Amino acid sequence: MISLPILPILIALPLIGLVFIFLSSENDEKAEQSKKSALWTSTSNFFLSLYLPINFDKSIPHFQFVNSFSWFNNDSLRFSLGVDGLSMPFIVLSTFLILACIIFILPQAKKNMKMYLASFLVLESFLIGTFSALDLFSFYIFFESILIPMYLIIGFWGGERRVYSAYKFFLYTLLGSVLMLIAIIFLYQEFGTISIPKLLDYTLPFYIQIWLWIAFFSSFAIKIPMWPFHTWLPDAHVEAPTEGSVILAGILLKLGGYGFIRFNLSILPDASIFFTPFIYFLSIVAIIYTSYIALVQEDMKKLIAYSSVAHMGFVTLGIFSANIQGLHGAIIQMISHGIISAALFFSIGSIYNRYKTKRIDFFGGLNLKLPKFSVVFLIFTLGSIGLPGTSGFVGEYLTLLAVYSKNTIVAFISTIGVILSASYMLKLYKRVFLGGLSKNLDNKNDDINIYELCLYIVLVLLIFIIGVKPGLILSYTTSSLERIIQLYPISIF
Amino acid sequence: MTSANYLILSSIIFSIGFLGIFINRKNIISILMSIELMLLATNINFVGFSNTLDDLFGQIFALFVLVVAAAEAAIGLAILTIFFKKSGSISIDTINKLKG
Amino acid sequence: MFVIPEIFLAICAVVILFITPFLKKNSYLTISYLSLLVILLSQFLILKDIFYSEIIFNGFFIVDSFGSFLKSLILIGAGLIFYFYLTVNNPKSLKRPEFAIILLISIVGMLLMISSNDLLSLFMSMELQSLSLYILVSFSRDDFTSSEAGVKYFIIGSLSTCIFLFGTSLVYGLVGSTSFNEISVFMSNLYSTPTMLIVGLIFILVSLSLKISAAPFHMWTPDVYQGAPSIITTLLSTLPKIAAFGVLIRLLVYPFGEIIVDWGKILIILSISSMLIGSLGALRQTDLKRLMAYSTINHIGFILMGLIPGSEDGITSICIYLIFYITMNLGIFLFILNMQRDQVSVTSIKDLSGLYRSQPLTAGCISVILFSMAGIPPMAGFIGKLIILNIVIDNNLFFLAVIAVITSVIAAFYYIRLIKSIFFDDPLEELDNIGSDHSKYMLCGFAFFNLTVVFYPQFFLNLCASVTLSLFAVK
Amino acid sequence: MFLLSIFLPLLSYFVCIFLNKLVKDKTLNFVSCGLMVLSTICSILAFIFFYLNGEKSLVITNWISSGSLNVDWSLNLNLLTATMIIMVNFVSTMIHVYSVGYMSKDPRRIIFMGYLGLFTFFMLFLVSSSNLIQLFVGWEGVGLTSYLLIGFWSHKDEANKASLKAFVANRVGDFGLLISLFTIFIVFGTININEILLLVNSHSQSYFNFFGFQVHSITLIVVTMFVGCMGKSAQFGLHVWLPDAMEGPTPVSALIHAATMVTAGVFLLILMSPLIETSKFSQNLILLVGTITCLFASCVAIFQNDIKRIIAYSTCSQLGYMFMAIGVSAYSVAYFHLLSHAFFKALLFLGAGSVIHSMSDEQDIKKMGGIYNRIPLTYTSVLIGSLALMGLPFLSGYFSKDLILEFIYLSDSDFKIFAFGIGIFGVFLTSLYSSRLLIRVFHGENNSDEKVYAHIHESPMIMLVPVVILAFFSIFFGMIFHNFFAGPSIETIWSKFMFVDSEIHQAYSIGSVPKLIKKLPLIMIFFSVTVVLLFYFKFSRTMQMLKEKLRFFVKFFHNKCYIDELYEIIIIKPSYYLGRGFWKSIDNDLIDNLGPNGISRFVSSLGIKVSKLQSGYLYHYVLSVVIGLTLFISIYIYIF
Amino acid sequence: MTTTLFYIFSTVTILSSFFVVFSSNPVHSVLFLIFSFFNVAVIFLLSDAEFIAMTLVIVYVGAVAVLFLFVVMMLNINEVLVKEGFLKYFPLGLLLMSVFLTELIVVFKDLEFIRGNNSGISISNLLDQGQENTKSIGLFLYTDFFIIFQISGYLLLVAMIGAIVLAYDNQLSVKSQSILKQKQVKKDDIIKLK
Repeated sequence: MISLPILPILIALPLIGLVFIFLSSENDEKAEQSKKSALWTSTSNFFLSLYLPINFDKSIPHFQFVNSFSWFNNDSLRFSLGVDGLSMPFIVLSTFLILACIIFILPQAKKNMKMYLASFLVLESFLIGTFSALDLFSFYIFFESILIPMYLIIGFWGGERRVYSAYKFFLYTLLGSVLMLIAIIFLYQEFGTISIPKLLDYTLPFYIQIWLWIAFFSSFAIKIPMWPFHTWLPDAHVEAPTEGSVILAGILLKLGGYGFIRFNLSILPDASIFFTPFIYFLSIVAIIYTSYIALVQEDMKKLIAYSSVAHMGFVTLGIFSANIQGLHGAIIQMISHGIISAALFFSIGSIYNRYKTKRIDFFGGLNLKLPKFSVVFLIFTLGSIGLPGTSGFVGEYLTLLAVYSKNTIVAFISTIGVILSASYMLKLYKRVFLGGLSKNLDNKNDDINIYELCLYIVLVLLIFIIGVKPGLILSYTTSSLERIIQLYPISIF
Repeated sequence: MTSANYLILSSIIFSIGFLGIFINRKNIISILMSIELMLLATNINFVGFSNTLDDLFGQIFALFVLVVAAAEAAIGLAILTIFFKKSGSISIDTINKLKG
Repeated sequence: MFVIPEIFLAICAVVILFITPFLKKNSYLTISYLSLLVILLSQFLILKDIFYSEIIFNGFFIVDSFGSFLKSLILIGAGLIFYFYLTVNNPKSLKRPEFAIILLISIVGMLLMISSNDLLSLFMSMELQSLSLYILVSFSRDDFTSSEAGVKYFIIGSLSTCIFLFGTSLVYGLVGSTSFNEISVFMSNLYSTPTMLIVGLIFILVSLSLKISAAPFHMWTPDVYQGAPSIITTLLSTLPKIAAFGVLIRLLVYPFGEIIVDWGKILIILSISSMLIGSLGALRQTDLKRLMAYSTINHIGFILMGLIPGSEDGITSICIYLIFYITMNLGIFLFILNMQRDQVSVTSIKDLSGLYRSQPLTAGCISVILFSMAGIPPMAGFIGKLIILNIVIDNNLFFLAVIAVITSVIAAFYYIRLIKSIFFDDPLEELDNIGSDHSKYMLCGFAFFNLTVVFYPQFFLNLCASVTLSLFAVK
Repeated sequence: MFLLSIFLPLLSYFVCIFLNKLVKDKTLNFVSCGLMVLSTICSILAFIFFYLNGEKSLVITNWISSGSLNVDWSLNLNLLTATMIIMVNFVSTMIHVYSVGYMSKDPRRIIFMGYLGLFTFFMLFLVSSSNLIQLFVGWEGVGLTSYLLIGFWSHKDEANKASLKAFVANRVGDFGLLISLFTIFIVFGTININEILLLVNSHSQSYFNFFGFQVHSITLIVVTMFVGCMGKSAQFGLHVWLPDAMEGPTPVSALIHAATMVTAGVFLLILMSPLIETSKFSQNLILLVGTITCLFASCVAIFQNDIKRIIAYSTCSQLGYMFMAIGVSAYSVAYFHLLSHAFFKALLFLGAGSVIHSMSDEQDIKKMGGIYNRIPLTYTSVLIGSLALMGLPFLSGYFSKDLILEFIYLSDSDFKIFAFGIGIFGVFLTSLYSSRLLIRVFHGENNSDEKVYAHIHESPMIMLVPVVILAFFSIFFGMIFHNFFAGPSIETIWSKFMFVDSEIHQAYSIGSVPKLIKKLPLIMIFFSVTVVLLFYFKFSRTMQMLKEKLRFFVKFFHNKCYIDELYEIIIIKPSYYLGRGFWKSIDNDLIDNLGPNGISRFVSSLGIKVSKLQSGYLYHYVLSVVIGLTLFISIYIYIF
Repeated sequence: MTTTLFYIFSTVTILSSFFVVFSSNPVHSVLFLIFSFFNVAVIFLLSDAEFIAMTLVIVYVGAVAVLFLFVVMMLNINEVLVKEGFLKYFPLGLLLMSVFLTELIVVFKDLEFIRGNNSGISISNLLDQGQENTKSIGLFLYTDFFIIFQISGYLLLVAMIGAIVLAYDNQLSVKSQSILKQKQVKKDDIIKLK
């Protein structure tokens, strides 16, 4: 097999697209030319990223497609890229969602469209970099760089309180991750290497692990986000433009879960065991508490944002139950949430584009106006609830099963979240789509356009495909995860 | 005379000079004079050490300090003059347009 | 033969001074071009012998690659500042030939500072530099704030001189000499460190802290930065810091290297307080130049951390950080120099509002540099911080690292506040477009540098590592 | 063949959804009904096929494979599932056909047909799945379609509320079922039904650490599973959704909320009967809950005025009977009642639907009356259904319900006397409300508007045909098949698929039930019918008086024992308060104010302080230098 | 004898420098400054540093102090009353300074000098060679200290240029009335609300 430097290409390609966007001289709000180049770039990047699953060797738990560049002058500081079963699905998810965002942008007009498209392409590059980084420093660099385009997206194209939200998002996540930086440097000092695969072979004394664990936790817990570090999320979501919310919920939150598996669980297993009850506690609170909050939300995006916190609670539960079902569940849950929440945010974006509001009580009986759309939205809602057959179920089931095998109380309480999620999501659906037509709406029929339809159909298909055949993803991850679990000491929790 | 004598003398003068700078509420010129006092204190030190160490270097150093002191006084007074031209006062309390 | 750059520069300054009366119209431009030329030539002279090392003039001065490196850095900075001076629209009061000459002399002072190998020569060159800077700060006579800044700068500077001299006299009294070599020999023969020596060192350190504006000796900085003419603020925030750091490093590492335990602790206090003050003080500022002063204090605190271990790696990291620091600062100040509305300079943060609408390219460049200052990867500022933190953690100073990163988050707040103004706020009255293409290209250049350093940090690392080697070779 | 019988309804769904508006409605109606007929035929063929080739399990593809958890998409064909599939397919076909007529005026009728198909598919999927997780898919799927169909008339707020309520109540049950599934996997290491049943004996004494207590694992499994079944089968406590679900179109009520979905809980317990047998505690629990439901639902049914609600509560109580049967290990009998109930209850609903249809969508029985001669066929069918429900001899209800009562009598359960007593009383109540319904609707004086009255007409043929067919089955099903479900011979038939307590069957067949006991239900029926007839036709004034006297009781039962209100007060309202409290007080006030906002406020106040330090006065600056210098020296002298 | 003289002159120096700081009239301050310079010059003489003593008198008393006086007179600075702030800060400042001083004295008191290596320029050796103080200074100033001497010259040049650049101004140096300007002044230019 000719080894194509696929990962560098994936990272560089959006940046090349960026050049094309900046070369075009148009300044209007439509910026058709730029849209075209963004579309081409993201499409080709998506299809290129499919190279990964096609050529991936599922039996190897180690990293594949490794590319390494000298960075600082010594050999221990190399800039290397590669994927294993854990990161590969996320890369494909990222390219896919960025493409979806670009498609969603196509019919719209926005101020500074060029910049907007450019931000997404930059974001794509950074996201792929984060997931494929094989050394601590480049991971950190990519991880942090994401803040820049995201800050601009929220702050520039956001809603009314966008500046506050952008600040909150930026500083909160920055604060968390700088502590991680210290931990990363410490790891480097301790072992003289920054290569993540090499770090797996070392073990640290317990008391050091504890501190490092806290440092990594501070970063990922804010990113994912866990209770009580979640308050930036509703604000950021509400104020961000649709596509921003999609990326935020679809991929950025997953960075937290990814980091938990990659660092906390793999490199610091003893501390992870020590902190497992703590994580369980926070996750339970996240699931129950945010579900209750979601129940009384008046803003659609805020509701989905809170539900994201709850869903991510399942992810952390799955991760720290540290058995194969838990990890599988966490990954499926993350991917599924990536698709479903993205889909929901797209849908809310569709609504917002039409009626310029996201307030729930503004609407009512929308299914009379947007019949097709209401069906699609219902499917997304059901996916979010975790109806069996959709992707959400597999994740929830596996994580809860894993936790149940470790701790029945935790599983029992968090399963209540299943009931609550149904309540708030269906209540949302009821209030927005069902009932008599709200007097705020006229009778004009403006059902979804072709772009949206294509996008939603693909998303719906994905939800069902993953729900019916999660093995498509799980088979890639199994060997990598088993390796992590083998290294993990037996836990009593 | 031991070097401790010189040192204590110079420290006292140095402290008085220092005190003069920050306790002074009158004008900038007295601050400049306080600085001259401080420079004088260091000179006492240098000459004193030169004496006790039986080393000429201290005296030479003191000489250069004198040169610098003179140059500084010149520049300082020049700056003072233009400040006075601008503000019409050299009271210390008027120098607070830049703050915060 | 090997102080040729300084001597050359000094002589040229005098020569240019004598040419001045014979020029008539726009003489300041001619003089500036001449100065730029001189600087380029001396840069060449330095680069010629960058790896040469010798002690000269009876031990008063030393030529080594560490010094040469910092000197060439200063000269590059000086060249750029001259270039700015030539390209931007300066206020009338600065359009005088003496300006360039005094600037040149101050640079001579800085170069001499770096090569000093004796407290006496250090004192003299420091005075040369400070005196010229006093003049430059109060140079803008049309401006009230300029003279106020001049007074403040002068008094604090003289105080610093006094403190330095007092410390030096104590050291002299104890060692019997002020030569670095002598001090070093003296230190190595000691069984226990005399208290007076430490006190003397503390005095010297405080004086140098006043020069680099490390908290709590920073108080003059915001006022002077704000009051001084922008071009001088540019100068103040970059070149004297390099020179002072050069001195600090040479002094602490070479003669006082033996008592690292004692000065290390002082440096820790200095750096923590600088980082805190630098990040907190800027939060409520409304003037861009003043904000940059606090930003400088914050950066200084960060740089000081690299000196605490006193190791070769630490000095290397400082050198790298200094490179990035001056590029960032020069970039920002280039923009501040060009911030004008109806031909009148403005420096309020409010004036940045909506800059993106009117000048997208400039806004982009500025925000790249600001992100870099905030230490957000992948910009150069991050690489610098990474390297320094690496050193800090290597020496198990975790609390320091934690404080450093937390303060840098606080600092990030005001940087992104600027970016917020640039991008998200609605424009007030629009600023003038950046007049000259030169400035625009330069700004792009700075932004590009900050953006791409992440790809070739090894270049800087190798460079700085090789120059710091000389510092320890003497030992 | 087998696959076809399950997936044809799904095909019908896709056809209806995707070809809606593209193809003529008539064609689509025809196609979907045709597909259902085809599916029924296939299922019958598959049943026969089963008899020829024995048990069969079809693995379609792997679903979840994670560590030791291996779940396939696979279908199980055996006698139990095959019969159930036939029943479901058959009833569904009937209702499809009926719906063509019933929904003919509705603009979204094709979508309705599609949903029916989807529902049928999920139900079949539930029935035929070979592992519990797949069963859960069907389980939730039917819940979903139920949700969709209850809320089919989405412009009605009541319907939307009801559908939401149904879904959430079902979710509460699912919560139990999920816990049960987890426990099963942990205890048995598999979730394949056949494998579990094989392993029951080896785990009958195992204990499981639940909440730190050692709990008999199978008891835990069964109890939590029963919670799931309570939700789906609307047992007391989680029954609240079922009456409200009557907001949906009547065919839906017939199909989902009478014949098929609600019996899924019973079906699941029958499927897992060997498990239940090992846990006495859970058996008693099931018996008690069934009994209470039976009593409660019948009581409430008497005081309802909505024709469909009455039938809904009746369904509730009949499901209670089924659970009672399960509680006394008479699984085959429960299954028998399940099937026969499916026919007559579907019949009742369709009949009621026909009435509603002819009464211009009027559902209140107080506004009906005396219309038996206007719609004779409907009347006859409702009559047959009601009589079957009461358990009049030789109708199917007679066989199945009496069997249950007799088996309760024969069992050795701790609560058998209580259960039996209530069961008998339930029969009395059943006939009471059934006859009340019949009289109120068809006899007496007409209370409706003249317009409506003038408009009363027999339903179209397409609606009547299924009704007639179902009526036929309601009459003869019990008579024909009762020997398959009780008696000594059944062990050979059923023991492979469910637990059969051969002793009781033996006892039953040798006639150890006293004659009086056997006759008791019948006596109760006659008694109650007499009471009703008397009250309505002779002593109607006494009844009024009684009503006045017992106003409180009437009101209490009329309002469904205030259980909805209770839930509103103790669960729903607090949830909102809690949510709002969490949001405003904790999230916004506590976390945000202490966390990000608090910190930033603190930092910025520090910033102000630092800025204030910068007074602009030189002497302050010098002071700071002095302080710094002194500090350093003193630190050096005194500390280091 | 010299010790007694040293103490006497030291005391006088301290007192007069105290008055430099605390006398309310700047002219008095300058005069006290001159007085303390004289005293210190005597102390230098006692320490066998005749050249420095003379230079001190010449440079300081002759040039710098006169310059001060000149500026004081030129700027016409009046006596300033002691302000409230003075009293408020005085105790604090005094306390701080006494702490500072005590610390220094603590450090210096029990000082044991460790004489460094004798590579310095011994005065006694020079005296033995017959070199007077002034002569020996000259001897070294133009040889070993050549470069420093050059720099000091350069420094003075800068000071000169600087003083001229700052002080010399053909437009702003003279405070004179401009009637045209006064007429053009608007209200807004003078009254500024801040």
